[in-house]
Amino acid sequence: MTLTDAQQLGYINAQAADGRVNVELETDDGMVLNMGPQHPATHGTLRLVARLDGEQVTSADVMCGYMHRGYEKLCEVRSYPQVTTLVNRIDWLGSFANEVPFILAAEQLMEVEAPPRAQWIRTLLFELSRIANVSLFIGDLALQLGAQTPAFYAFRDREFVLNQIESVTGGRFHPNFDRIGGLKDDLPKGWIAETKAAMVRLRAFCDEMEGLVYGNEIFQSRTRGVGIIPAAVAQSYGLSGANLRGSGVDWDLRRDANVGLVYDQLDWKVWTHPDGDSYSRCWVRLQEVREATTIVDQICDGLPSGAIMAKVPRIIKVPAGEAYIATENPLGQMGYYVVSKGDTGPFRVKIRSASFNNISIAPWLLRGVYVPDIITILASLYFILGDIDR
Amino acid sequence: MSDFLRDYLTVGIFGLTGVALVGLLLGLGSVLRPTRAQPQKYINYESGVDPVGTGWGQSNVRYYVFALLFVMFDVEAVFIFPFATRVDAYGWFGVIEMGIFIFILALGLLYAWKKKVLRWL
Amino acid sequence: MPIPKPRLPGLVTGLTITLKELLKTLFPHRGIRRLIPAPSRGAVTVQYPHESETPAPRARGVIALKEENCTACMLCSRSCPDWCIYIEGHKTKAPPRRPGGKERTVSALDRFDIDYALCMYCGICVEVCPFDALFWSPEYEYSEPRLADLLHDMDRLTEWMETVPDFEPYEAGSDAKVRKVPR
Amino acid sequence: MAEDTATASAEAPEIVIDERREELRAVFVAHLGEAVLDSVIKPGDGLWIRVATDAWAEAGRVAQGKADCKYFDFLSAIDWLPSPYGRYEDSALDVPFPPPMPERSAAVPGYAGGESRFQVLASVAKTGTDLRVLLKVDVPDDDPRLATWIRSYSGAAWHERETHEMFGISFDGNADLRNLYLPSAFEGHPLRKEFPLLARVVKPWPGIIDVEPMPGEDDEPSEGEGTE
Amino acid sequence: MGLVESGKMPKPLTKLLNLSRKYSIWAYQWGLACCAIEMGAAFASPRYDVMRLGVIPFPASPRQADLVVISGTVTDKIVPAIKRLYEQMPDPKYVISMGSCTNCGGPYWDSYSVTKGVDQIIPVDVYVPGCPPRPEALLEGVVLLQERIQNEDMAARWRGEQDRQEPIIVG
Amino acid sequence: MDDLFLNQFLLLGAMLFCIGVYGVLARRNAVLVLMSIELILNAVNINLIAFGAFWGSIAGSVFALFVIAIAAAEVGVGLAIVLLIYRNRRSVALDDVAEMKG
Amino acid sequence: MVAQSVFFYLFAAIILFSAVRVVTSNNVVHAALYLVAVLAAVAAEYVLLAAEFVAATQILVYIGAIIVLFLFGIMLTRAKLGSDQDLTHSHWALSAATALLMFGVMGYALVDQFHWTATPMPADTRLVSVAGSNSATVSDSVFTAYLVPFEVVSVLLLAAVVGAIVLARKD
Amino acid sequence: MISLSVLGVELAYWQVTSLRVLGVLVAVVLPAGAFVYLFLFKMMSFMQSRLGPMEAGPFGSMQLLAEVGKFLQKEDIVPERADRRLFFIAPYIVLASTFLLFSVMPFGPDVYFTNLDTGIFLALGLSSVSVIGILIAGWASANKYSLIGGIRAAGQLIAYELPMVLAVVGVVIQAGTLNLQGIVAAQHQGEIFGFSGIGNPFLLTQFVAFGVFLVATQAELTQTPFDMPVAESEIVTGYMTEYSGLRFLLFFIGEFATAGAFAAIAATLFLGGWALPFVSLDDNSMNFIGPLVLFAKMLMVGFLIFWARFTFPRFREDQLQAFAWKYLIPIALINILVTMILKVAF
Ligand code: SF4
Ligand code: SF4
Ligand code: SF4
Repeated sequence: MTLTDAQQLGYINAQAADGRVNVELETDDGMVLNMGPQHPATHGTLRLVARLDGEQVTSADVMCGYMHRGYEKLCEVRSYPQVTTLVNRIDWLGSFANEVPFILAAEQLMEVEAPPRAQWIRTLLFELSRIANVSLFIGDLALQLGAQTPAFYAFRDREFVLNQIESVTGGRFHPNFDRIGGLKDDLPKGWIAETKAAMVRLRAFCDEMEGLVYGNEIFQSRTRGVGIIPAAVAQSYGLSGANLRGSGVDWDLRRDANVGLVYDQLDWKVWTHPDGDSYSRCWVRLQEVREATTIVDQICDGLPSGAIMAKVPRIIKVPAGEAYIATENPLGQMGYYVVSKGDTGPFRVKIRSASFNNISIAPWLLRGVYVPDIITILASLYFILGDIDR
Repeated sequence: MSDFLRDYLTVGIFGLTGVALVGLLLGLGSVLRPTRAQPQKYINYESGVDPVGTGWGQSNVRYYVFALLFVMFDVEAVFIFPFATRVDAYGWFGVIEMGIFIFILALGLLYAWKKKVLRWL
Repeated sequence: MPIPKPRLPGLVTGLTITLKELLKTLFPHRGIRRLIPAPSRGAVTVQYPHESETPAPRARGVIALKEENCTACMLCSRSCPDWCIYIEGHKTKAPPRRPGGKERTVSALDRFDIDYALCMYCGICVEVCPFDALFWSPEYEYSEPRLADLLHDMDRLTEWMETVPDFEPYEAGSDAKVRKVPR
Repeated sequence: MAEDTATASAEAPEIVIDERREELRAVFVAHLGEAVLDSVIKPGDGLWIRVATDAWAEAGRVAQGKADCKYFDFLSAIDWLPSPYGRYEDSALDVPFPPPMPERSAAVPGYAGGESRFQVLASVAKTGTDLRVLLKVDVPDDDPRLATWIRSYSGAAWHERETHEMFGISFDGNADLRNLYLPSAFEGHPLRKEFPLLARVVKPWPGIIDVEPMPGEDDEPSEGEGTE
Repeated sequence: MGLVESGKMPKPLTKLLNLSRKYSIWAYQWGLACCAIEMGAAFASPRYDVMRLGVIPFPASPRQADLVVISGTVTDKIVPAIKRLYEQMPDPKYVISMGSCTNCGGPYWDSYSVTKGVDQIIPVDVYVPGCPPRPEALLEGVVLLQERIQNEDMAARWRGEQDRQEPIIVG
Repeated sequence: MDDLFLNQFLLLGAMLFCIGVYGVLARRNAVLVLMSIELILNAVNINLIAFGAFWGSIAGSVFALFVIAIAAAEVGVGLAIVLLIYRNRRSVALDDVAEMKG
Repeated sequence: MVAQSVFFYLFAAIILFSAVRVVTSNNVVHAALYLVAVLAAVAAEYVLLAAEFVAATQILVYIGAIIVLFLFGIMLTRAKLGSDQDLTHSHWALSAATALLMFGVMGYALVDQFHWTATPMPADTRLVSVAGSNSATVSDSVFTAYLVPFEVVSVLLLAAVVGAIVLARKD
Repeated sequence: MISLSVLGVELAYWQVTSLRVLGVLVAVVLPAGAFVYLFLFKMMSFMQSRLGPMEAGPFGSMQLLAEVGKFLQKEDIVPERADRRLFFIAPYIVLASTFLLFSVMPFGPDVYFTNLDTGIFLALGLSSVSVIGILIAGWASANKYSLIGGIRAAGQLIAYELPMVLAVVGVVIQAGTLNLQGIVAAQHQGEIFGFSGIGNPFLLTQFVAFGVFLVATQAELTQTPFDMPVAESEIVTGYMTEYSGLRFLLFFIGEFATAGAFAAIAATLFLGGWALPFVSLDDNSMNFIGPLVLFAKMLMVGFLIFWARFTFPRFREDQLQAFAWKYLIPIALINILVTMILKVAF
């Protein structure tokens, strides 16, 4: 691997030069506040450079790419099963949800369909990963705003969901459970009862958060009216998920463009909030967790029996064609544009991840806000670095 | 030396105790702690990139206004405190006098409020 | 800019929630023993070095190798996305499996290494192995101070075999068959 | 929904007429006229439209305004050239490095055709529905550059940056085409097919050595079909 | 020159000092990728509660940190920041490398933008395998680190003779 | 020498006063000039208190309090002016703002 | 009284040294800190003179408030880190001469007027009226003899606030 | 003065003084340690349904020793651009100010360090000194986060110093003295509607002032919800960002020792200090029980402080200032007026 090392050294030096780009940003007026890449507020390694006037941001630039791992390129050299396990790691909090659109796209190209039981379990795990993802968001949001305890509660109650995910898929995070044509395995005995118990815990958690965080006057005054995104702007930046619905756009792919999952057979509701501010985004997310728990309950009750795997060849070769499937993932719309040339692996995979679009609005949104609001806004936009940078 | 001064001497000694404690700990630490220079160790921490610019710019004038209001009320407190110990002695006369005093200063706060300097500038 | 209004309810609710949690943790007992503080029982914490939680049987902790079953077919190694299984083998003759059968040509393993420093715990190798030679074990305690020690050789992989749990039965409504772990 | 697609494409795609998508296509045809070079409809699933290179900006405007697809989904590109490295594991043993580039003509475009090696692909959607248009455009081979879309969709800015970084396609009118992901001194455009993944070239594929033939059926009956 | 560095410390005292370092490990909180969430779970989930072991996840600045858990994918772009972070921590400092990505690239071993192992840039004390390692695996790593600290010979450490993997190139 | 003398305090006050005067005259930085004025005011206060103690009168203390109050007001306004100057000229050097005096 | 003398000279030395540094220091923030030293030592001198209330006021208002005001002022006007040669006029010698001359005149007048031996301080300088504490005595005095100045002070402070707000506000 | 006459021995002045120095060390370090261990480690953990330090000593009781031992061995980094001298001085100022605060605290009828007439007034003055240390620390680090943190901290400390001062006035009016012993006595001897059994802890009559004082204390200690100056999600650790090793530990000790000091002041002003109801003030036994009583009351106040800290999110800087100026200060002023009027009327 000597070659790459040489390459790396090159990058490192170049990066040092990049660091110095900062200096150009320094002007006589105002100061430049740099947050990240090592900054607790940025969920890891986002970098935010804000030029300040006092504590007001005059312009902000978001620099990402610190977590860029070259997914789209790697997908081109991997086979379909290998890609499935790789894409787990894009939105690492709701991993299972990452697999689904890719598998669905591949299934569409192969013209196979998963048996009903597999579809139901997929939907079930999809919603579980939504809960795992968004419940952590709530804790993290509170943490960003200075409240420590909710984060601990979030981690505590999230464990119940992770346990369930792990006991069926074998991975707390990265299930690699979806297969073209179905699922890897069926549910273990007793799992459904445990899941329903976990959902009760989660609903209690939502109530707790409502009391501890959302109902808190300090929290409200920090989030209400901060970072307002009008619906039109949200659309033209391609925001999705709660960020879009928090701006009052009533669009949810689970309801409006459901492919391969069983949402159309369930009874649930899409939440929107007209305000478009940070609070409404967070509020919508909380409601979605609640809704997800009821969806899970319904699926647990109505799970059909049968096989979980359709007939597919051992060596998977996907016929040539193009397919684009997007699903409503915890973070927003996630889509895979899969181009196949009839090979064991995809020819090109374009990963449309939600956070990339969601965060691209940040420079627009951060103009004119105050330093503490940067935190609120970034936290309420809710991004995951892997989902931005891929 | 009078008791009075001794009391204050104690205050002084306590201040020195604080300083001595710090000194002692730092002294002890200097015996124990290592020093290992590394190229980037002494660069200012700025989220992992090179520090930008000289380190600060003009912070908000707002803080100054707050500081100013603070000074004003602090001075007020200086007069209120001795008065407070003697409220009984002055009776209604004192209450009215102090009421006026507080009222006038409250006007300053009110002015600041109305001028909206209590918000972000 | 909304001024924070000191309305009490929200703040007070928050305080009661945390207080309740505090009391729940501190005094988990019911009834007469209520007043005895026992945080170790009240907290959800699993005190790791002394006790540890049991991961789900399916948990992907470490890959165990059943050496006898492996035919060095290289399938796992070839489908591993991380290229982290290193296998070498040679052909040898083995006694017939069933008495009276003919002698077979089998591959004996010379080397079977999995580099856990590189492995992404995807399970593809376990899945593709046609001979039931690889199994997941939920063990996770094998941190090392040296990177090279994370390359587990055949012996270590075989040792993990002891920790492989049985497969669980399935939930009602499933028509999948429970497999068995060869021991 | 899934059944719909499956049956539709499995049997006779031309019989199922997807009226909503037909209408949507009609809007584009009406406003872009000749510039709509080709289009494909997968009933119940998708609409692909390929527009002429110089009508790209206009296509964006039509999509945003006339077609009422206000929602910007993504914008990216495709390099239709087959990779010179093949699929590494198949050819890992002795590929010369760097391998010869495949012929330019080896680039076979996908839906809605195309003449160039690179195609830019953008998706816009109509909120509240499952209607989505995938717009494709050829990018000139010699000078990969296109008009920007940021006037129609603000969100396109970052996507164009990404495309520029990954494919080396420039966008006129987008002033900010700095690298988004990679250090600014990074050389090459990773998503072009000729970009090598060096680690794969350097590291020997462990599956290559001493390949054992698949076991005979009589020898190992317990194989079963795939994994469960 | 501190006494400890020069190795002039009496034995029992060294033991005591090691003990105090063992039980007070302030861990810098910085997550890189998925593993960061498991690190977060180890640090912040009541079920694991790393504070029990004396690992205090308070500091947000490397200046107060003793331990950094590099958890997640190390990309070439972040490498300078990691190096700087490490160097800005005051000695004695420890590094735990968590997860396959950090150990040597993991799932992205062939990527053009990922560094193949953090040990190429900073010395690592404990490697925790997994993708992601479960929180208890990280706890095990911490316990292992504590054992090492307990038996550490500081003087040797300063002379650079300790059994500590200095950056190597992983093939 | 066992006793404290009034003169000790007065001379101390005088010295402090003169140092303050020097500061006012010699410093270019407006903030520093304000600080020097504080020195002068403190010198005055020392005198006031010393006289008060000498004559056994509380008036010295009371006046010192008033002086402190006035000093606070003076610094407040003074610094506000300095900030204003700074905002307009990006400098607090006094000869740069000489025209202010005129 | 010996101790008092010792302390007097100690504090006087601090005052004078720090005061000189205030007017000569090349760093504005250092100057402000020296000013703190001056103020604290002056407060100590007040204590020696038994004016404890004024001493406490000195700490509360001067050190706690006015210095903070100064520091804000300094930081808002972007003082440079490190020394700054520009802080003193080039004609500082002239100023020094003036100040020295002034001191000569004053010193002569003082020594002339208040002969050392003729003006020892009273043995107990505590001023305590009926109420039994220095603060109460101050209060009594304010609320009888100095009522008008007291109210005027409030008006003065009001004026200062209004003025400063008008000046400091961005328009 | 002879605060040790309880023991029945006459001690030379230097002996008394050294005892006092020891006493203040205990008074500073013990509450600081207790606060860190009990509240920061244990209570926080329990509130979050976990355990907190457990391995170092039984129930992690040796954790603090380990911390100190560890910090002693940590390298001491001074950033190259920092103003070295000021960088060094800042922790001294902060810690010295804390020690000074304790000098006026009474712990029993004869157990006190000093018995000053200006007691509480001086204490308030001294408490404001630490602002300078913080500002200096922020400035000298030459780090942006530090500077912003320092300025924010200073802005906040002065904004909440006022409500605190003004809240105390109510107590002073009721007690009629600035002397802390006097205030304790006044509470002990006071009566509620003629009932003098439990005295009159000013908590009952000055509950408004107590509320204001508590909120202000919270802010003075930069605890959540007023921890904007050290908001780690924005400005890392504020003015402490560049401090490493021991110097950081000193700030840390300072923070919690100051919490102890303020808790002690609050306990003395509003909860009756070291005095116990039904026990005579002059009872010699109070010299031994008194400190414990005060400590218990401090823990109560500390509990309130940290309870809020672990529950709430933080205010934004402007909200925090507005809260002080628009609510707390007017309330405190009105409280003063009302107290004054009631005092004169009855
Ligand atoms: S689990 Fe995945 S990465 Fe690990 S050895 Fe098996 S196939 Fe390779
Ligand atoms: S696939 Fe199974 S049998 Fe084949 S080499 Fe791997 S472990 Fe052995
Ligand atoms: S090792 Fe696995 S879980 Fe950890 S960061 Fe890498 S991909 Fe994510």
